[in-house]
Amino acid sequence: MPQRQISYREALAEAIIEEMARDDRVFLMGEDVGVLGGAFGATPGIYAKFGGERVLDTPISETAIVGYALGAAMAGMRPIAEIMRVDWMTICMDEIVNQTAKMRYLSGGHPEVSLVIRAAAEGGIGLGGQHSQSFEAWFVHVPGLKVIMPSTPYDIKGLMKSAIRDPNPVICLEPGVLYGVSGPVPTEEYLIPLGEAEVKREGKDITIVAWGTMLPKTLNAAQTLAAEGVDVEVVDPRTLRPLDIDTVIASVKKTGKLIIAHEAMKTCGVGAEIAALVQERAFDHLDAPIQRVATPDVIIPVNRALERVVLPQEATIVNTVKAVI
Amino acid sequence: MPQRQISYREALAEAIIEEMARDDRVFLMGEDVGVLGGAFGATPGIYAKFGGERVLDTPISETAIVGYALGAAMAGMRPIAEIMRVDWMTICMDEIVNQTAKMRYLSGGHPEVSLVIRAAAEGGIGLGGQHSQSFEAWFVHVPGLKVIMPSTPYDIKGLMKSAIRDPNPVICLEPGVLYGVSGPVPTEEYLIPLGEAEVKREGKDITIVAWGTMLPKTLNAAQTLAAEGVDVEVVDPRTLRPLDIDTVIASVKKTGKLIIAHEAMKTCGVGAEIAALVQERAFDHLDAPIQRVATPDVIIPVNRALERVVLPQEATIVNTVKAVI
Amino acid sequence: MPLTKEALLNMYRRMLTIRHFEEGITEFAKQGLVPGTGHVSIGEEAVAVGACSALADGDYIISTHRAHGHLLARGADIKVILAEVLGKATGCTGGKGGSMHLSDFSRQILGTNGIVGAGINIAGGVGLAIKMRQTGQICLGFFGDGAANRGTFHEGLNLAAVWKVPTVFVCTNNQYGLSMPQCKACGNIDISARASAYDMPGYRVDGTDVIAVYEAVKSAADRARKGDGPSLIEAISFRLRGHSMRMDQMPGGNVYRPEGEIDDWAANKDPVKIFRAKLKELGYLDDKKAGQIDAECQKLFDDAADFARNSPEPAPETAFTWIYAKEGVK
Amino acid sequence: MPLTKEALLNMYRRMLTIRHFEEGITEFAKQGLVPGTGHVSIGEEAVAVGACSALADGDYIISTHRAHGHLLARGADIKVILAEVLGKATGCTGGKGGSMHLSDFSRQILGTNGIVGAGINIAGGVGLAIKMRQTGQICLGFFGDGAANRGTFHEGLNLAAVWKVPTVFVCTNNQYGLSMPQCKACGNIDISARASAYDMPGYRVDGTDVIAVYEAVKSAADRARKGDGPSLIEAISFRLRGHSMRMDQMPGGNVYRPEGEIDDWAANKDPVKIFRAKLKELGYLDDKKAGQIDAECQKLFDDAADFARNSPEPAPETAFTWIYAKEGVK
Ligand SMILES: Cc1ncc(C[n+]2csc(CCOP(=O)(O)OP(=O)(O)O)c2C)c(N)n1
Ligand SMILES: Cc1ncc(C[n+]2csc(CCOP(=O)(O)OP(=O)(O)O)c2C)c(N)n1
Ligand SMILES: [Mg+2]
Ligand SMILES: [Mg+2]
Repeated sequence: MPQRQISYREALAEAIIEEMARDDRVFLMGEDVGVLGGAFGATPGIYAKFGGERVLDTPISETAIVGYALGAAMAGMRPIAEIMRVDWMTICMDEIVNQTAKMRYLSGGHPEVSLVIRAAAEGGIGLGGQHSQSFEAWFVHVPGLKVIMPSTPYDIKGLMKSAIRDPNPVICLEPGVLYGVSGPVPTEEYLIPLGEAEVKREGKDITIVAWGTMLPKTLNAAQTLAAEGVDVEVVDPRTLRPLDIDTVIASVKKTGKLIIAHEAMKTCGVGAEIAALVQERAFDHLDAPIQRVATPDVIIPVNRALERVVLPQEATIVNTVKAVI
Repeated sequence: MPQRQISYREALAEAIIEEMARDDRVFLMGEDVGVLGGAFGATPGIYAKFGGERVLDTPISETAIVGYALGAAMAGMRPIAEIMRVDWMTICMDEIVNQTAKMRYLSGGHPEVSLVIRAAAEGGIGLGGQHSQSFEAWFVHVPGLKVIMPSTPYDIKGLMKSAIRDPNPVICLEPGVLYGVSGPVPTEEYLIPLGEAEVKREGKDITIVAWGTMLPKTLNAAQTLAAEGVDVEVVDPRTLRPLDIDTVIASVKKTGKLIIAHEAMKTCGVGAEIAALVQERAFDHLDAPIQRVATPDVIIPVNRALERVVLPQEATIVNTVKAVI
Repeated sequence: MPLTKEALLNMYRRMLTIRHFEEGITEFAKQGLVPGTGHVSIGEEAVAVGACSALADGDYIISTHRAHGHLLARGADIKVILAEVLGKATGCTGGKGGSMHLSDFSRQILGTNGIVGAGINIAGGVGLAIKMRQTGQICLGFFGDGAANRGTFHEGLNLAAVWKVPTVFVCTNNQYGLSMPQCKACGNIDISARASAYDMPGYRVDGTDVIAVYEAVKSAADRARKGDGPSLIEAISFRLRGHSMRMDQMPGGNVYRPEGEIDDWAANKDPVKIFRAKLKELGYLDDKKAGQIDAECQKLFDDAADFARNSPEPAPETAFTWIYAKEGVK
Repeated sequence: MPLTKEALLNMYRRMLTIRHFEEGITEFAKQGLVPGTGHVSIGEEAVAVGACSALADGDYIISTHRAHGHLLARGADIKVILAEVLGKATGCTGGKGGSMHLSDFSRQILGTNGIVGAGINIAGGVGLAIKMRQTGQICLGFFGDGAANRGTFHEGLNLAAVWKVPTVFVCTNNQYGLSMPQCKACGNIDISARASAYDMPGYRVDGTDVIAVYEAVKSAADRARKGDGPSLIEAISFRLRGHSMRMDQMPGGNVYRPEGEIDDWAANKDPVKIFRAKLKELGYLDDKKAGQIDAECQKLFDDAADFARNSPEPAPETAFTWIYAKEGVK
């Protein structure tokens, strides 16, 4: 396939534009998604293309954003609702968890509750404790939701298109620091099915499962380690619910060792779930305890040096691998 | 110590009454906490004792309940805020997670943010999908919070008193079905420190960590199993953050086998965290994969028979133990 | 255009059907046949029937935890609703949602809610879809006086006004949110007056007068259908029972109500009695006819009760269905 | 009691100090010295200074993400605030909170917030504590026009009215919530009018007129202190810069503003210019004195800048402190 290098945000916008062109039930709503193209510029060019009829700026009313998206979905539309940052999904957890996730079930299986709720996630941008969080574990805990967290332009485009077409509510968490990062994306249309992990790097010595900002850091660490003779396999789940645990387990059966790397707080992060599943299903294949690389349980500081102290870095991964090997 | 049999709700109310008498900064607020004594009758007698000046009925405004409690705490009070059910803590997650949990940190370490946010949790009462949940894993994921989930009259009284005196925000989740269950409680004052697990039953063959509604079910299962010659050790963490993992690990080192039982959804529940920690720290002591007994990832139905199908029962525990042994 | 005799008598029938239904399930609850709980709307039937009578076929409704009346007023199948309240396989969610989760998608009844105030935004969103799809429908969103103090009321009504969605917001002010008297729950008890904060028309009507409710909702619905945007209607009514069937049975479950209030209200504020008197005054009803209608409505319930009670329990494996829709590109 | 010449000149000094501070940090931001971002209030100084001048020592304030002005108007140490904006160890949170988390507990400035609208309930809660402790203080809660569309506005103001807490709610209506013009964000742009929904006094004042703001807040504060409950004040003002320092530098970061608007507002709505002219009219200021004051205020900033820039970076281990207070029974 012919490819180009485009940024994460361009790939995301392309996905939305293609799906809006394909299906007139699809529309975009949220704070500042209109002429500004998102507060983080995450969705450029969509408003220019479709105008205010299908790109709806909202007031600062997070419960209304999700509640309206849900109502619209129940009456046949397919909204993409942007909550600017996952940090303020805290405001509309009822709408997400008690309403959207459960609506089909509580309506006797009738409606398709087909909507996407997107938000920027994770830190690394010096915005501090209320603007740097990652709550994927909360959503993975909720039956009725699907959760994707793509880390490359290729993945966000293919997964966003699938998410928009999915008949279920999908939460899409986008690592804010990666919006500007470019990567290869085919010019032709493609979809990536929800629920399929990808082995982003093959290796035989140890498996690292990583997503979000930790994926590029892990790939870098793998290169550093390769130079030292350690051959790391990197698995990117891409979708966190439903989780493709089989791919992880297949990898662990090969390498015998597992590290999980995520930027969310360590305690009760998704890393714990993966560790629990793997020890359950591949107990006899594990040569060493599963380790987690994650943010220790702190609040993210604004000062950039302190922020680097708390967020796991490439070196954290390298050191953890060395300790396990 | 002289003991009496009193119910969970009586023990809870006693704790609050004693602390309100002891410290006039302590007060109770929430929906229907006044003359009704709580929608689930969880706090009887408090209004009669202290009246409307210190037992404040609120409108149906969950964000205001927690936000006001926080503001009052910052200005020197020690509120106990009731959110009727943990299911609608979804409405005030910003107030809990971004505000209350982080306020001391984001204020340069100045204020003591000493407040308790209480709610009924878990199912078993036929109230269905929006009234039967348990989100302890969400709160355990949040630095700045402490989380308790006491399952006996003795524990709720001693832990609630400590929670009220703690200079940090404490989330207290109360298993709704246990409000009416009685147990021994000393007449004299006592405190239970936050962060201490209790071995509720000693045994040598297998460890089960259980809390909430699963604690009594596990104790029953242990008795059933004892009759069949399996000697189960039951550990009740009581506090989930900070978690007393040392007590769990000590037990696992003795028994070599671990099951974690909770009513919350299995995926990304606190059971995953415990499994991840134990395999990390007691890898060589585990004779079998750690198993989790939890609600499979579903929405809780109203129909009582269906509810029993999805919520883990005594038999689920017995069968899981047999499979592991 | 004044309502015809036939229309009025049909409204009366609906009110009475609701009354019999809710008195019937109250008995069932006492017998332990209702899983969990349920919230009857005895005393509020005029709001349900007045509002729903003002809708056209194809219009949507979104309702609350206190919804039996709304469903029956909107023409949902009494058998299916009763079966659901009893948690049976033949209920609208196969016994999985119960009394707080009633719906009938074939009649655009998009569901009720266990979370107070959550339906307000959803009703706004249904209005948004209608507007985007230009289908000429409207959506009616019910909620209570208690719900009006939730943030969702503010966010939902404001956005409805901004986007001029065809949603009519109907607040049943039954004077209580659980144990909280409305007058202690808000700074200004006139909820309809809040509409001006959104530059939206607000009306306060006597919620014991089914015709008054009908007329207010009708004009708001007309306005919405014309594309002139949402309205807020507050219908003052009276909860003649306890908050829920569970609490009504609990000792102390009604401790917050002033002595004699329920009796007093039942004597003076009962919308069924009031409407019956009105119909007699109009010469549309006499004792005989009233008796006939009463028997008809009672029979509707009794037949439904036979159906529901004889319906099977849901099969265990149904506990695991409907969580996700099957994937597949549409 | 009209404000004395001295008081007015002090208010002018404060406004000018804020202006220099925010112009200064804008430069620092361009140089990459500000971690993350920061929201300047250039054009809104009259609201900060008018409101804070109406407070007594010991009164509390709670503020927003756009808070430098509130802090400086309330007498916080400019050095500490600037150090915080630069993320230094000497800042009020040791560089961990940055521009969105400023506080001075010695002056009852209980903090600012990165979550729009979250401070409203907190300010109400501070009022509740004051009322329960009968300390005679009041609390002033700032928020923006955008925040006024959040549910917390509704829940927070309603409860304040119900409990008659001594909190004065001050809405700085700077016409925008990020890229959203206020007129497109709500059904009725008159935010002060919403006060009637809670039976609370509401005032709309010219937010470029520091004396008008002072007077409105003063009377609301007096009322609150007397135990008569909360008020809502909307101060119409103008954001003369981009939403944040980050967005001001971004290409397209101001695309949503009509051409010429910023220049036009800067020419006609600048509260510092307006107040300077007023003081001259009153004969309290001439060009020479104005120049002196300007230099004084600039020097305040320059000294603070020396302090802040020479302050140490926070030590790495401080990343882990303040998450929990030590236990211990008090
Ligand atoms: C968000 C939320 N808070 C609290 C409750 C508990 N609750 C159920 S019904 C109710 C009272 C609702 O009052 P109102 O809106 O006036 O409706 P009514 O019950 O009077 O019909 C309360 C507090 C809930 N279900 N959801
Ligand atoms: C709950 C929430 N939603 C969105 C944001 C992103 N955001 C930060 S400031 C802002 C605009 C706030 O507008 P307003 O309240 O008028 O204050 P102003 O910025 O004009 O001072 C937005 C949308 C946020 N921080 N919090
Ligand atoms: Mg009510
Ligand atoms: Mg603004």
